[in-house]
Amino acid sequence: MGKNDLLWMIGGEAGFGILSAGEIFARTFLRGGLHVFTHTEHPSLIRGGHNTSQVRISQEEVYSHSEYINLLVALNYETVEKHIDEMQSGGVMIYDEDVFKMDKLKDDMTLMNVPLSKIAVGIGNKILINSVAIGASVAVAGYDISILENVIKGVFKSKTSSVIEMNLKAVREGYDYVKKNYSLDFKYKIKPVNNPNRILIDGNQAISIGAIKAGLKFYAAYPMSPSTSILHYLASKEREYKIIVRQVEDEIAAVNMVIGAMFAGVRAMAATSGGGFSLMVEALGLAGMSETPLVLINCQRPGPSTGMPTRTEQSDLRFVMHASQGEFPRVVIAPGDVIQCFYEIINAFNIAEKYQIPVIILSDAYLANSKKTIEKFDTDSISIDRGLLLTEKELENIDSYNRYEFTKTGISPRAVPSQKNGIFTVTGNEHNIYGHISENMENRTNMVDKRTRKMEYLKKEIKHLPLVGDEKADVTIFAWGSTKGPILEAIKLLKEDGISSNYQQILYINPFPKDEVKSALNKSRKTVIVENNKSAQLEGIIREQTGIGISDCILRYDGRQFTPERIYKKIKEVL
Amino acid sequence: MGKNDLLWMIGGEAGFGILSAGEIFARTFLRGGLHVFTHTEHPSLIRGGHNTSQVRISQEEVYSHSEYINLLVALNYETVEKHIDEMQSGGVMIYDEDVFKMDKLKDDMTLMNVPLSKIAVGIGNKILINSVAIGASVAVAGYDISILENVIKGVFKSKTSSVIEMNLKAVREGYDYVKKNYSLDFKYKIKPVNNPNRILIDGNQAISIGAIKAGLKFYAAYPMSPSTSILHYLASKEREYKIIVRQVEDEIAAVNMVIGAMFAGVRAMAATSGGGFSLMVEALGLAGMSETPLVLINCQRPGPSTGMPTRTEQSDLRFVMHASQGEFPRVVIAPGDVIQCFYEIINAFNIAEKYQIPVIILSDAYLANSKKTIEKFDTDSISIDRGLLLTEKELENIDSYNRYEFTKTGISPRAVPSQKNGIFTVTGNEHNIYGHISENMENRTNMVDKRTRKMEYLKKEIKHLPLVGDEKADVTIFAWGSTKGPILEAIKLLKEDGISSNYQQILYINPFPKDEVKSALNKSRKTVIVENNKSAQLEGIIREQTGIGISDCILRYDGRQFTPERIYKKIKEVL
Amino acid sequence: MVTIDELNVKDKPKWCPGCGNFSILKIIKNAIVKLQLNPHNVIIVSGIGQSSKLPHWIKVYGFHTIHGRSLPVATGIKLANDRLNIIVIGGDGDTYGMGMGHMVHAMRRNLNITIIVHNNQVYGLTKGQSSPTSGLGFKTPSTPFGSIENPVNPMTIALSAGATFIARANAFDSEKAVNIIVNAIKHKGFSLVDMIQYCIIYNKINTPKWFKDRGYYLEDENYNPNNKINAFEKGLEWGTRIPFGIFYVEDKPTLEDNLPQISDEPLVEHDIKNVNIDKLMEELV
Amino acid sequence: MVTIDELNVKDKPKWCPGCGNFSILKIIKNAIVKLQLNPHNVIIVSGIGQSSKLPHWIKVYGFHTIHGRSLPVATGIKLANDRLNIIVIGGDGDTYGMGMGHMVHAMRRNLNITIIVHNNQVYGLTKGQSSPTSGLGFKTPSTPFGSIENPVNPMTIALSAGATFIARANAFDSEKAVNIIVNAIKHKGFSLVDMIQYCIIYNKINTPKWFKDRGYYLEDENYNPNNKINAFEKGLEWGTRIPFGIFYVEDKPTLEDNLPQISDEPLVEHDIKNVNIDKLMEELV
Ligand SMILES: Cc1ncc(C[n+]2csc(CCOP(=O)(O)OP(=O)(O)O)c2C)c(N)n1
Ligand SMILES: Cc1ncc(C[n+]2csc(CCOP(=O)(O)OP(=O)(O)O)c2C)c(N)n1
Ligand code: SF4
Ligand code: SF4
Ligand SMILES: [Mg+2]
Ligand SMILES: [Mg+2]
Repeated sequence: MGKNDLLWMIGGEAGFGILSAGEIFARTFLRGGLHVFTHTEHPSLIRGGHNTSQVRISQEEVYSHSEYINLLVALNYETVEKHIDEMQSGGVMIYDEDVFKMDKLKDDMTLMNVPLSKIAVGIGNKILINSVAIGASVAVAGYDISILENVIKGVFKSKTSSVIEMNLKAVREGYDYVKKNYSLDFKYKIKPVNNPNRILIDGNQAISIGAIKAGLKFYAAYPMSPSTSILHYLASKEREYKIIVRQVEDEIAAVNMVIGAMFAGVRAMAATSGGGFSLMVEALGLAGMSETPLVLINCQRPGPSTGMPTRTEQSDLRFVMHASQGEFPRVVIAPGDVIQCFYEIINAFNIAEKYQIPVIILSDAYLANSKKTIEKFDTDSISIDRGLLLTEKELENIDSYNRYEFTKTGISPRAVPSQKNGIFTVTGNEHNIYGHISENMENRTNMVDKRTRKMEYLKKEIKHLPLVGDEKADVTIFAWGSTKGPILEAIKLLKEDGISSNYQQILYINPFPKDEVKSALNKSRKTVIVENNKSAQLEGIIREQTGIGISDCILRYDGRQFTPERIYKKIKEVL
Repeated sequence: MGKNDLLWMIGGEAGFGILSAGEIFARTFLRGGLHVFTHTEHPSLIRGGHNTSQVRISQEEVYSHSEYINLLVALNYETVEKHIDEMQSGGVMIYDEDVFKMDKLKDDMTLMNVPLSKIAVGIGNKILINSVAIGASVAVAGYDISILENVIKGVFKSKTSSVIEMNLKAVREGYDYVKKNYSLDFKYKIKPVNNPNRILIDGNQAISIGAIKAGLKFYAAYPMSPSTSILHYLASKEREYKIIVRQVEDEIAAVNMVIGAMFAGVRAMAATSGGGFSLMVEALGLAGMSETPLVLINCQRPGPSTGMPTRTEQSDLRFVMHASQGEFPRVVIAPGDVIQCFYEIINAFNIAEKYQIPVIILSDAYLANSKKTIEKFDTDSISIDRGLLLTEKELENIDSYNRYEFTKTGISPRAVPSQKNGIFTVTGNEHNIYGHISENMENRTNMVDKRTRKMEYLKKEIKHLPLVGDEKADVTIFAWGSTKGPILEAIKLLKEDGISSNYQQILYINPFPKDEVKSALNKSRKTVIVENNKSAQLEGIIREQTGIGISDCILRYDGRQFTPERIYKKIKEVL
Repeated sequence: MVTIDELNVKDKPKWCPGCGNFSILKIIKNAIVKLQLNPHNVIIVSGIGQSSKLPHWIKVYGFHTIHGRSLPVATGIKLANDRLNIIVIGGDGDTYGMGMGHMVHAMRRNLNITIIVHNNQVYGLTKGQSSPTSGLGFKTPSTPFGSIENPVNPMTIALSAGATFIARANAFDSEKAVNIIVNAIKHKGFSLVDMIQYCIIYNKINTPKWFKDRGYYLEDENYNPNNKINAFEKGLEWGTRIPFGIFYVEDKPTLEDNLPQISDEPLVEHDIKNVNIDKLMEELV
Repeated sequence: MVTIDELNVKDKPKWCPGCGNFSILKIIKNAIVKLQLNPHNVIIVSGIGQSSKLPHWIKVYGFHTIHGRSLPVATGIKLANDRLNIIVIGGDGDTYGMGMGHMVHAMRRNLNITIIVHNNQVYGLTKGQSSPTSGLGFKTPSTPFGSIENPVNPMTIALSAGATFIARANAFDSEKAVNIIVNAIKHKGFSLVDMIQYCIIYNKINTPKWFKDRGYYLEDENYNPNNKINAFEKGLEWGTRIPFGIFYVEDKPTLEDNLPQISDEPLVEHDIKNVNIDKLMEELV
């Protein structure tokens, strides 16, 4: 770890504000100009269970969580049991002797008993424990309490003034208690640096804001972790941005409503997780056949079936690639970080409308929920491309408008209901250029070819990601989606060990960057794949696409994302 | 064509008994000891549209339909337009001058005007036209009318005696009319041969009867072409065989009911087509996670979406391989003919129960609807393997029964509700050995491994099909499913041309016969794939599994099955 | 002045000669002419079935969707452009079978759309299986020993689900049917017209005569369609007497009424070229 | 003699302290004891939700299925072994939202099963979104400006769909609730118990006090539960007064009654080792 680095974690039962504590703590350091990455873990329970919030703080950019802790707030004993091994030498653990007793477990760490509950109850509510703990943590980190106080004021601004007062009191008393009772030379002190006005954002927020920027007008969904925060975010903005946001009866309704809205000419989308995506499969094909633009987001979680609702996994890749009967073009995009979430949802809308095809964004719980500091999005470069969406004027000049006209690119100009001179019918049956049912063999072949052809033109437009890292590397890592952060951190760790590595992220899985991947494969000394699943799905796709296998698969499928350290260790094992 | 061969076709509007005419005509030659193959084509309409029934008759075994016609019954002019080019030299066309006028279109064919409608109306009903035409056809073929008469009596035995009488009269008058008015030296005369007591059966019947033999007790489905005849067949037998057959509200209900029934200890299944399968996707994962045996049949039709409901295609392969979120073992079997339909549905039940996994049978409209003559099934060799299904006695001897006990094979002994000492809970959530929700990392890893491990043991048990045909062949054909028939016929045609070929059918697509296919690929001089789809799905799987590509793809995706002649021509083109 | 002619297409509908669907198609055209709706402002959304092929044979916008999902698609279209007149067409299987869940939820939302269900008490397109409205004992290839499931009652379900206009019409009494549909389309809120449609091929029981023997019009009996309890009572009636006409009408805010987002103009007319997200980013600092 | 103790499991249910689900779990156990059902002959089938976790915490057979699909799974189990006592558990989202279609169709089949819906008028497991039974104006993270969809009325829908036993119970009035469930399980046919269940975390409106202020029992008002019209009228009541107790009971053949295939023994006991198909092959000659 470099200078001005700190990894803080708070752990306790659900219902004790573990998640919001993480958020407040992270924002406090963001405001001090530092880079922050947050990571939460919790079971699918509302109260009880083991919950943690991790905040990684650094002067340099941080891309992921980590398995080493410098400052641990243990609100219950379970937190100690589960995380004591992760404490780094010189670490501090804040806990409350009134809640559980502790003997020192490790020589090189400091136990810091803070009467969290007594202070909280003293102020007026046990629920303030997390605020007291944050105040105490800021004291240990030697950081500026006034920044924390400002964050508190901001976060609770919609609440009553007494709530704000109590929380301010709580952080201050926690802070003071530590200052008064402990004076230790904590190795991981943090000081504010020049603030470049960054934002702290998670994948779901990035997708939501990106969609708003892209002109989203209609959002239909059914709640499902880890996609639900998109619904909540958009619902909260629906009046301000004049978007209709509907929670509907099921995911079948959601996707069909989105298809209806897209068909009628507005930008619409739905987000869900695997189970909900399963219910969207039939309608996906309707969009494919009727050439209705469609944007769907699948925030993956461990499957099969209900699986582990609040955990993470990357195991729906093959599923979304091939979902629905029959064959039709589709695009599958797997953003690896919050920046890609933002820009790719905008690309998704442009591609969906331009090519009149379904576009699927594949995210996961880790990407959806983890917050990262980034520069504000550059919105100047963004353009809204609605493709061949005809105006009424253009329609007037068309002699007889045929919705499914055969064209060189396979893309037919699109009209929308209410336009004069545009009247047409669409159908999920095979159809002729008028959109009427046809079972003619020649027409069928031509229509399949027409739809497929769009992909050829689309392929040319996609800018695939380059291989990043050392040119002649000891090892080349292939991966997709949210493993990006841990891999970038692992590359740093490998470098410290003198191992050079590079990394090929597959952002567009369909259309697949065959040439890029082939060339990366051919240049590599040693190849590894890193995937958060059991069956190495990308590895199979690479083999299918290039005929070339990957030497080693580094896989994890216990519902948790790789830590950089785990990837680092596994790569060293196979080298 | 060899001796004693005839290709007969009848064409006309829906509602004129085109399909049943084919059935009766075919059965007439079956009864005469000949081999028969029937093939029907019709649009998704109840009345009107262009319908055909083709019956191929031969003294040798016939595996598929063909594109050459010897004897055509044209009930309307559209039939002439569409099929005149398929007439072979020396062919005869029966038609009715009262319906449409004809000039001779080809020199080498005979036009045979028969007053079909006059005769039918004379007997009492226009609907008898098809029977008159069959009688006339039997006369042209020089075949024994009494066999036809017996068939008529059998087919209509549930109808009133006047219906039987009228039909008998109709075939006799049609027959007599030809005998009286025409005396031609038809090249394709057929005579009865020694009858080895064969049956005439289509894929859906074979699956239905196979399922009954396998002990099917519960069938739930929602009608969907081309799977519906399974529902009809089983419903007609539900009392006799004490099966509960339910048409339910949708395919989601169907699959979940089947899961419930299987869970409760009875053999159950559901059949559907792609659209219905789309709706079953979520529950498929529930079976996967809860380790409930499941048997599903997908009779494919052209997609995407509603596509072409009554036509054929093989485009759901990748879809069923990867359907549902997350990862779990499954078996995908693609029978290529009616015999495989019968035996593989039985295997499907044995595998599903033994390994407690979902098994998917992938058929298609061509296989589902085409009838073929075969020897009666040998039922002696069939065994019912219910796997580790515990008896109450066995349960009594278990100290504490854990539904998801870890075992070497990954298979845990199974109890069913109502058994004393067996009480357990299952869930679609990740769970521990007791079936209770668990989010523990180690347990998760072990459970994923346990489920995956079953596939390793299963792999050893599957007997994959050998490469058939010439040992050192000019070309090796790789294919799956219902292309089998046309390929076997095409191989005959190639041989006549001096081209040697062999054929690797992939019956079990999952687990994939990696070694067999690799060795076939390595032995081949030239490889081709034959698939009834656009994207050569099997070809991709072969590349994924073996790293080896196939030189040429012969694809058809206009909703019709390959004719042998088309495969033959395409192979010659690429050689 | 829109005319029937303008609504006609060249293709002849591909239903069986004599099928009740022909009559319904004509009824809908007449209703559109009577209401003088602009064809390009009308869209017919259907599911899958014989009935659902209807949009192919009338010259207004059409979306022939998938089995059971017409209402969600129609909802999306309506919310995208609430100035459109949306007519939803479905079969009894399509709407009351596969689509039952969506129907109940669409009704409680009280969106301003009209659904016309071609109720032939059988599955036409898939060749004659029993449907959710088939009577007990009805024999079909899927119920060779007679149906044993109590039929769905669309009237009472619609009433319970919150539809604000509920009627039953008869495809073979076109004049009255046109009138009912005109009222249904005029009604501001969710309207259901259960349209008795005769399938001459697969339903030999519930023939026009069968209905003639039993049918009567509520309006002829001094019936007040503004009372839920009365409507329920009449909704239950299905035996020697079968009521036709308007069962229930209620004046109630629609879903659109409660969406200030579209009080000025429909979503489809909002400008999306340059949405400003600075404020959203500012909140994340 | 089955006792509560035999039904208990070691694990503590993982609901929030104070949640109404604890009470319902106890009520169900008491009903089973009162009816003296053999634990191994009872199976609880649930969907997904806080409520649907219940089978994990009672020692009878359990199938915790997927969201909205408990009734189809339960139907399969029942038809496979109709001697089992099947209790279905669901949430208001699970049953009246996602599961609405299946519910209506299960009811019209009148299968002999009992469904208990934990109606907390909110989505518990997914953290407090509005549910199909949430009141108008109910504010949640998915409806920050208040719900604008008219709530589902489970009582009148069940009545219209054909359920033959319909009741509303209150998780916080356990004695009466036990009684209602005992009657529901005893009833031969499809029984629905809409069980008002308080979610202390996400529903601050419909609290026990809220219901206390409004609730009354039908049995206290000389109510006759054998009349559909009365039941409909009472079903509509949801305001200053809210009825509890048994709304409707009807004696009617069940689906199983009409299946001669299982009149002798349940499917699961049929011998399948040696099914003879010679006759079927003979038909194909
Ligand atoms: C998911 C799905 N399942 C099954 C079908 C097959 N299917 C098409 S129409 C239909 C039912 C038709 O009956 P109905 O809705 O009453 O319409 P009708 O043809 O009688 O007008 C069915 C089962 C389908 N298209 N999609
Ligand atoms: C197909 C699908 N969509 C969404 C979810 C997420 N989900 C789980 S439970 C639930 C709703 C819970 O509400 P309710 O049924 O009322 O049960 P409660 O938790 O209130 O008891 C949802 C939306 C899911 N599991 N499956
Ligand atoms: S099958 Fe019935 S519903 Fe379909 S077109 Fe023919 S008559 Fe009409
Ligand atoms: S969130 Fe509500 S319903 Fe869920 S356990 Fe807690 S109190 Fe009960
Ligand atoms: Mg119908
Ligand atoms: Mg709820």
